[in-house]
Amino acid sequence: MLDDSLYARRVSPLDGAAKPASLPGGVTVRQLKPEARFSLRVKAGAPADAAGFALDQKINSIVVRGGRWSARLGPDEWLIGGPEADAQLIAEEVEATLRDRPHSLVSVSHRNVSLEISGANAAIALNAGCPLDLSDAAFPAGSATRTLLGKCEIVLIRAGAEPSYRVEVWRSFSTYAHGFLVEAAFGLQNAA
Amino acid sequence: MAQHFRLPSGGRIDRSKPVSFTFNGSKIEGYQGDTLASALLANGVHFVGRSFKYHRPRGIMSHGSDEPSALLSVSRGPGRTDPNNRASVVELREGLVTKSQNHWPSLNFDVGAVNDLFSPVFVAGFYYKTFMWPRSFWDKVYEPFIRAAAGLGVAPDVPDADRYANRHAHCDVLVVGMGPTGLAAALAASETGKRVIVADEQAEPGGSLLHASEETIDGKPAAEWVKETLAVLDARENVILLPRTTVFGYYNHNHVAMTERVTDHVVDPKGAPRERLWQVRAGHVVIAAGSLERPLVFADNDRPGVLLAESVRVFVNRYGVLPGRKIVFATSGASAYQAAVDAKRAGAHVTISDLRLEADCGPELAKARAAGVEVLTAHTVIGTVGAKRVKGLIVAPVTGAGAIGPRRTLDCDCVGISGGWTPTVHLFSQSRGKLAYDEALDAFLPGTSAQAETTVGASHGDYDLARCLTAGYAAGAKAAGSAATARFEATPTLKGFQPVRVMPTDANPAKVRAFIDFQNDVTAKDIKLAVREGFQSIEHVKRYTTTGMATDQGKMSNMNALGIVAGQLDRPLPSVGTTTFRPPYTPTTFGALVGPARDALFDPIRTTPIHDWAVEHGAKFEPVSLWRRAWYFPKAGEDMHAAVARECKAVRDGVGVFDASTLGKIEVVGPDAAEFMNRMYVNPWLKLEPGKCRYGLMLKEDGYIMDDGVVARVAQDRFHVTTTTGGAARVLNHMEDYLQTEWPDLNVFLTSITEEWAVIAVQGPKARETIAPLVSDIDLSPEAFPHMAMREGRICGAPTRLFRVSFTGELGFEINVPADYGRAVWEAIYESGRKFGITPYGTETMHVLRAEKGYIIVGQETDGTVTPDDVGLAGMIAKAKADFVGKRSLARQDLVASGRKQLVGLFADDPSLVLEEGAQVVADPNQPIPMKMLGHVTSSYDSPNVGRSIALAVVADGRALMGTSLFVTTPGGFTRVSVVDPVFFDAKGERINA
Amino acid sequence: MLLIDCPCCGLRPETEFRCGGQAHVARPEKPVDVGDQDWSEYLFVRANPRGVHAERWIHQHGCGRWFNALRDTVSDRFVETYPMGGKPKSTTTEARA
Amino acid sequence: MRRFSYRSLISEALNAHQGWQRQWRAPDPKPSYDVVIVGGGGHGLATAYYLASQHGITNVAVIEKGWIGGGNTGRNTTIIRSNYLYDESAGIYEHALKLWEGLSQELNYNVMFSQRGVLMLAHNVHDVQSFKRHVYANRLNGIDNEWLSTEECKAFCPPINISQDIRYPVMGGALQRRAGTARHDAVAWGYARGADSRGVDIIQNCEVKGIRRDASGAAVGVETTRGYIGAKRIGVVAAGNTSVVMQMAGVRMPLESYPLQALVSEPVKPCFPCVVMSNAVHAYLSQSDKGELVIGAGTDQYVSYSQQGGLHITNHTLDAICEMFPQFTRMKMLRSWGGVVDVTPDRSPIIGRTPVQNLFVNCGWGTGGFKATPGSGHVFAHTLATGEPHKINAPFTLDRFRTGRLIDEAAAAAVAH
Repeated sequence: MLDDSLYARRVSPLDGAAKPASLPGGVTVRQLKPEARFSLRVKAGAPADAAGFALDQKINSIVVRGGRWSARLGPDEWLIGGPEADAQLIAEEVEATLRDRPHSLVSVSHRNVSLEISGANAAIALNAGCPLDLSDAAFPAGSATRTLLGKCEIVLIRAGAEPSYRVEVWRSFSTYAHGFLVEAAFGLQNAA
Repeated sequence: MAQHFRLPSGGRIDRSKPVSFTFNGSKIEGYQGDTLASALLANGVHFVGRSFKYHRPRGIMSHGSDEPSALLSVSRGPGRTDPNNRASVVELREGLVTKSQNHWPSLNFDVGAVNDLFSPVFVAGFYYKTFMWPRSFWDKVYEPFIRAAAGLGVAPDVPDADRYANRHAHCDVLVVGMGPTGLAAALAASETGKRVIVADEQAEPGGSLLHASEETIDGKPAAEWVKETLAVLDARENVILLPRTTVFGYYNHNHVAMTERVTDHVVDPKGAPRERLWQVRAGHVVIAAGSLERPLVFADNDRPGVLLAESVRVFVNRYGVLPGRKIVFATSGASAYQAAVDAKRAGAHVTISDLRLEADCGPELAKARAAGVEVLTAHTVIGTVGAKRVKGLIVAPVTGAGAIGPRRTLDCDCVGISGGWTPTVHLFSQSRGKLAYDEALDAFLPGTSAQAETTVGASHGDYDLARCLTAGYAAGAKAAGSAATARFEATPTLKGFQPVRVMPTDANPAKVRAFIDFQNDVTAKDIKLAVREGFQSIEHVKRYTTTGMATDQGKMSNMNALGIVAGQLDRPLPSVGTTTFRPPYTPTTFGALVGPARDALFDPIRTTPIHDWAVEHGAKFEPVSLWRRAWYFPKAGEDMHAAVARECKAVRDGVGVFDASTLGKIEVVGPDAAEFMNRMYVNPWLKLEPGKCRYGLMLKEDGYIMDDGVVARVAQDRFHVTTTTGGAARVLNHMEDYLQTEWPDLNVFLTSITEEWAVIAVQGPKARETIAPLVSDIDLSPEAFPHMAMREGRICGAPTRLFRVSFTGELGFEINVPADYGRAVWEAIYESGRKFGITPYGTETMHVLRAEKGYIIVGQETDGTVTPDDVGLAGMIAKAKADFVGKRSLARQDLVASGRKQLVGLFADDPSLVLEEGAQVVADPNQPIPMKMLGHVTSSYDSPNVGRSIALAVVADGRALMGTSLFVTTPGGFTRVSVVDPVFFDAKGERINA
Repeated sequence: MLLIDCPCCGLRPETEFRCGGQAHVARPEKPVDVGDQDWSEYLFVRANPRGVHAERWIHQHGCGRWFNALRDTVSDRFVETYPMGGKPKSTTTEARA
Repeated sequence: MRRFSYRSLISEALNAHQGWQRQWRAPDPKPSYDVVIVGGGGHGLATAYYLASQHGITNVAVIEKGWIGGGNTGRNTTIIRSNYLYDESAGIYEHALKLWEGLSQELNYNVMFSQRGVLMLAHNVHDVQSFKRHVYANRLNGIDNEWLSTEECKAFCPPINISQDIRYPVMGGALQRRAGTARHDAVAWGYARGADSRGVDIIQNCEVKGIRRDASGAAVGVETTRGYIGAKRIGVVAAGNTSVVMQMAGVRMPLESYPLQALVSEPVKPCFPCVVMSNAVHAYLSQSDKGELVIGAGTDQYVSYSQQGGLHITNHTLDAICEMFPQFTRMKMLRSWGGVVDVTPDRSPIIGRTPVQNLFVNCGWGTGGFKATPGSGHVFAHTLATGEPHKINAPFTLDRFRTGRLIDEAAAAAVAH
C-alpha cells in the first residue's frame, strides 16, 4: 500500500499562467477543468452510438449528451469526452460496445489542454490565427473541427449558440496557444 | 511660416484643431485632416527631398500613394521611426518628427548633388560598363562608394515599439475602393444581405468625390452623396467599412491581402496595433480602384513645385491649400481644366498650356476661358526655370505638322501637369487576369478575368461620373448574385486626352533630361539608350534603366516608359509587352505581414511537464526541434564539462534521472497492428509477445535510416511505439501515408500519444531500489521484469506503462505516466533516490552515456544517407520478411558497394583531446589538397567512465580498419587517432541485465 | 493560399493541407521482383506537367485523410478532388496518366 | 564587340551616348546549327559563351521563349557560395566561384560580383556539428569556410541579435568570406554579349514546341514557333520547364517544379554588410547595391508553373527575418515575385547525357542554380563539345537515381534525435 504522501497530484501546463482574464474587446480566455478525453477510431460502418457517444453525426460536428460529448473530426475519427472521474468507465463501456469491430480507443486526457475563449468578439480574435470562416452560417453551434491557430494545430469546438469556443490543444503548445489568444484580443483594439 | 498658403475657407480639414509637427527641425502647423504633404504645402514647403541617383531637389508631386519624390523619415517616438514615408499618405498628427532623406550634410546643401554634374556619364546601365579596373577596386572602392550613395532613408536600428495584428476574414463581396464606383458597388452588393467588405487606402472614404467642386450626384453635392451613402452602408450589419486600408495583394483563389493602418494617425495607440493585416477570402471581388494621372515628359519636369494637375485640385479643394500663387497647368487633356478653374476660383493666377489643337479640345476650353483662365492651345512645354523651386515654365507653340515656334517663359511658382490617365489595373493583373490594350484610351484595360472578379469604373477606363456610378452599382449587385440596377444622375465629367510620350521640343532630345521615373532618375533618353543597346522587351528596359523599380513601383512612369520604347522601335505599344504586376500594390510593412508572430509567438516553444522543475533546479537548456530540453544541471561553480562529468559518473555509480518526455510516441492499434509494424520497420514483429519491447529501426523507401526507437507490444493488437524527438511528426505522417494510400485494407489506427505520457528515465545500478517504493501492481524483480519488458501498473497511484529499457547500458526504467502526473512522479522519484545520490541529468550526459555504449543517435551518426549495415545494425533486419519499406532499395548497386562508410570508434592518441564533431578523417594528412576524405567524426566526448576521450565516426570500410591509425582534422591541423570498436564501456553488456 | 475542396470537409485553406506529390504512383506489389530501372522510376520519376496534374493531398490539420486532386499547374485552379482509391470524373489525358 | 572602358564611356558621354551599339544581335534563326541550346537563362548563355570561347564552336543558337535572363536568372536572390559538403558539389560550385572571381574582366561586363561573405548561422547543437563538418570538409577541398563563435558572428555582422534568450539563439556560424552576391541580370547580359560577339545567335521570343528525332531515335533538331531548326547536338537548359521540354523527346525526368518566392524591401542606406542564411529559422537576407534588403525563403509545397506563390510563404519568411532582426519590422516590402525551380530527388543537378542520342540536359538546380552559372555553363559546354562529361560534372548523371549514388546535401544536414 502506497503511502498517501506519495500519491501524485495533477499539474497542468498552464497552472498559474492562465488565470481567467478579461481582455480587450470583451474577450475572456480561460483554461477549462480537466476532463476525460479519448481519440476514438472506428472504420466505416460505425454504429450510430457507442456508450452514449453519438457517432453518426456529420463530420466536423459535435453532439453533447449529458456529460458526454463526441466531436466527429473525420470519417473514422472522433474526439470524445466526459467527466474526469468517468475515464475508466467510459473506456470500458466503449470497448464493450465496439468489441466486435476494428476500432481504436486511446486516452488523450493528458495530451490535450482545453482553453475557452468567449465574448462577442471571440470568433474575430480566433481569426487572428485561425483561417476558417467562423461566422454563424459557416461555423454554427454544434461545429467541431481540427484546424490551425497560428503555428499550432487545435481542435476548435463551438458547442452552443453563444459566442464561446473551446480550443483543444496539445499540452506543450498550450502556452503558445494561450499567449496567442491573449495577443489576439489585444489585436482587436482600434484607435481610441 | 504660418500656413500662408492655406485658403481662408474650404477643404475637409478641421480648422478648429491645429496640429504641430516638425520638418527638419522646424516646427510647423497644420490642421487635423491634413496629410503631411498638404500641411507642408500650406506652409509653402515644396522642396522636401533629394533624388536617388543625381540627388536633384525634389518636391511633392502627388496627393496619393503614387507619390515618387516626397519621401520622408517619420518618427512617432522611440521605436517608432521609419524611412521612406510618402508625405502624401502620412496623416498629420500632433508631434510628428519628419525629416528629408538622401542628402549630406543638409537638404539645401547636398554634397551628393555633385552626381548631377556627372550625369552625362551616369546614364542607364553605365555601371555595367565600368568599375572593372583594377579588379580589386570593386570590393574595396567602387562598391562601397556606390552603396553609400544609393539607398534612400535610414533603416531603423532599434526594436519596434508597436504591435501588429492579423485577421482572417471571409465575405461574399469585397469591394476595393470607396470612390463613387466602389460606394455604388457596395450599396448594391449589401442590398442583398450578403457579407460585404469595402476597403479604401485613404483615411476618408469618398475617393475623387472628396475633392469635387461643382459635381453633383442625383442633384446633391458630391460630398453630401458620399456622406449619405456611407451612413446607409454603416447602418447595414452585413457591411464592414475599412478606410485606411490598402488592398495590396490579390492571390490565388480570391485570397486578398490588405493592411489597415490602425493607429499611426493618433498620438497614443494605447496598446492597439499599429497595423492590421486582413487576409480576406472573398466570394467575388469588385475592383473599383480608380485611375492614376500621368505626368508630362519634358526637360527638367522634376523641379519642386511641379505637381500633377489633379493633385493641385485636391490640395485646393480637399485641403484648402493653394500650392502656388501663379500656377501654370500643362496638359494634353481635359481634366486639368477643372483643376485650373478650381485654382482660379481659389485665387491663384492661372494659365493653361495645352498641347492639343484648339479644334481637338472639348467644352472644357470655353469653360476655362469663361472662368478667366488664359489658355494657350497647341503649345508644347520645352522645360522649366528654377532649381529648388520652379520659377517658370518654358512653352512654345507647335503646329499640326510639328514645327515649334518661339519659346516663351511663363512665370510661375507651381506647375500642374497632366498627360492623361491610366486605369489602376494592378490588382486585376495580380489576379492573373489578362490585360488588353485599348488604343482609344491609350491604356491597358482588364480583359478576361482569371478569378471571380470584376473591375469597374475608372479602373476599367470609364472616367464619367454617372457611368461609373451606374456600372459600379450593377457590378456590386452582380457580384452578390443580384440583377439589380440603378440610375444615377451626375454632372458630366471633363475627360478625354491626347496621348503624348515626350513633349515636342526644339532642344536636342539627346541632351535634355526629361524624367520618366522621378525617384530612380530615369529619363527619356535613358530609355532610348537602352533600346538602342538591344534591350527591347519592357522587362529588359526596366531592369537596365531601373524605370518602374522605385518605391512608387512605376505608378507614374509605366505608360510613358512603354510608349517611348514602342515609339523608338516603331512598334505597336502592346508588342513591347506589358508589365505583370506583383504584390504589393504599395510598399507594405514587414510588421503587418508578421503580425503576432513575434518573440514568444514566433514559433511555439514546447516544454515538458518536468520543465519547470528543471528551471527551478538550474538546468541549462538546448533547443531541439521546437522543444527546449534540459541540457545539463550545473551546480554552483560548475561549467558544462564539470557538470556533465559528474552526471555521467553518477548514473553509472548510483542512479540518475532524465526527462525523456519529448520522445515521440505513437499508439498503433488494430487487429493488423503487428502486420503493419512488420511492413514499416525492418524488424520482425509478429512473434513479439505482449509485455515485451523491441528496438525498431525504420527506413525510408530509399533504404536509408529514417528513425528508430523502442517499441512495446502492449497487447496483441496494440503497440506503444517511440520515435526520436525530432522525428515524431515525420514518423507518424510516414506511417499514416502508407496506411491510407498503400494498405487501406489493413485494420490499424494511429494515434499520437507523445504528449499523453510524461517519460522519466531512471538509470543506474540503484534504479530499481529508487522506484520500488513508489510502484504498485508490478513485480520489479529481474526475473519477473527483465530487460526489454514492459508492464502496466501504478506509480505514485498514477497509471504507468513501465518500460525496462536503457539507453545508457545500465539497469534502467523508462516510466510513462499521464503527463499531468509527470512532475509529481518525478519529484517523488527524486526524493526516493536521494539516499542513493540520485542525480538529474540532461541531454548532454544522455549523449555521452549512450556513446560509451556505442548506441547511435539517428540524425547524429546517420544523416539521411546511411543504411542499417553502415552503422552495424544489419542484424536488426528480419531476413525472412519478403518486404518492408526500404528493403528493395537496400539492394541497389551503390548501397551494397564496397567502400561505404561504417560506424567505428576512434581514440585520439592524446586521451585528453576531445575531437570536434564534424571533423574529417583522412589516411594521410600530408597529401595535397583536395584531400581524400574517408569519413567524419559523428560524436565525441570526454568520457569520465572510460577515463579518456572517445569518439564515434563513420569511415569508409571502417570495420576493416580496426586497430589502424588515421588522422582527424583539428582547428589547427590534424591529430592521429586509432580505429577501435564503437563500444567503449561494458562491452559484454552485463550491467544492463542487473 | 489555395482553397482546397477536401472530400470530407469541403473548402478549406491550404495551410491545413500537405501536398504529397503525384497521385496514382502505386507501390509495386512485390518490390523485390522489380528491376533497378523500374524501381528508380517508382522512387524518383514524376509527371511534372504544365497543365492538369493528378496529385495527392492530405488534410493534415483537418480530417487527416489523404485524397487525390486534379489541378492545373499553370493556373493553380483545381479541376476536382476525389477520394483515395477513387477515379476522377474529368477525362483529360493527364488525369488518367 | 566594342569594349567597355573608361575611355569609351567618356567619349560616349561627350557624344550623348549616341554611339553605343546593340549588346547582342536579334538574328533570324538559321536552318541548322552545330549546337542548339534550349533556354536563354544564365546557364544556357554561359554554355554558349564557353562553347565559343573555349571550344571554338560558334555555330550555336540559344533559343529563348521569352526574353533572355527572364526566368530564374532574373528572379533569384543572387547568393553565390561554394561551401558545399560533398566533394562532387564542392567541385562544381568552387569551379563556378573561381570563374565568378574573374568574370567581370573576362566578359568586359561588370556583373558586380561582391565578395561580401556568406554567414550561415547555427541555432542548435545539431547545426554546430553539421556546420563544422562542412568547415572541415571544405578545408580539405581547398575551399574557404571558417567557424565563427557567436561573438565573432556579431562582429562580422553587427545587426545580428546574439541574445541567448531568443527563440533561436545564435550558437555560432560558418562564414565563407569569398562568397557573396552578384547582379543577376548583368550575368545574362554579359554572357549574351560575349557569346554574340563570337558568332552565337541569340534568338528570343522563340519557343521550342518539339524535339525531332530520326529513325534511330537520335535527336536532330527542334521545332519552334519560328520554324524547324536542325542541330547536331541539343542542350536543354530550361530551368523550371525541363520536364516539359524533355517530354518532347520522350524522356521522363526525376524532377518536380515548384514556385519559389523572394522579395525586396524599400531601399535604405547601407545597414547590412553580408549575406546571412539560417536553416533553422529558414530565411536568408542580404542588402543589394541599390540598398534593398533582398530576402528569400523556401518553396511552396505543390508543383506549379505559375511563378506565383501563397501569401503565407511570404508571411513565414518575414516572421523569420524579423525574429533574427527585430529592428526590421518597420521596413516595407517593395516587390515580391516568384520563379519556378526544378528540383531533383537529391536536390543536386543533372548535367550530362540523356537516353536520347545527341540530346543533353542541364537541370535540377533547385533553389541554388544562380551561384553555379559560370561553372555549369563551362562544364556543360565541355559536355556538348566533346559528347563526354567534364570530370566535374561526371558524377551528376541521370543514372545515379538508378544506382543510388545520390549527392544529397540536404540529407547530410538532416535533423532528427
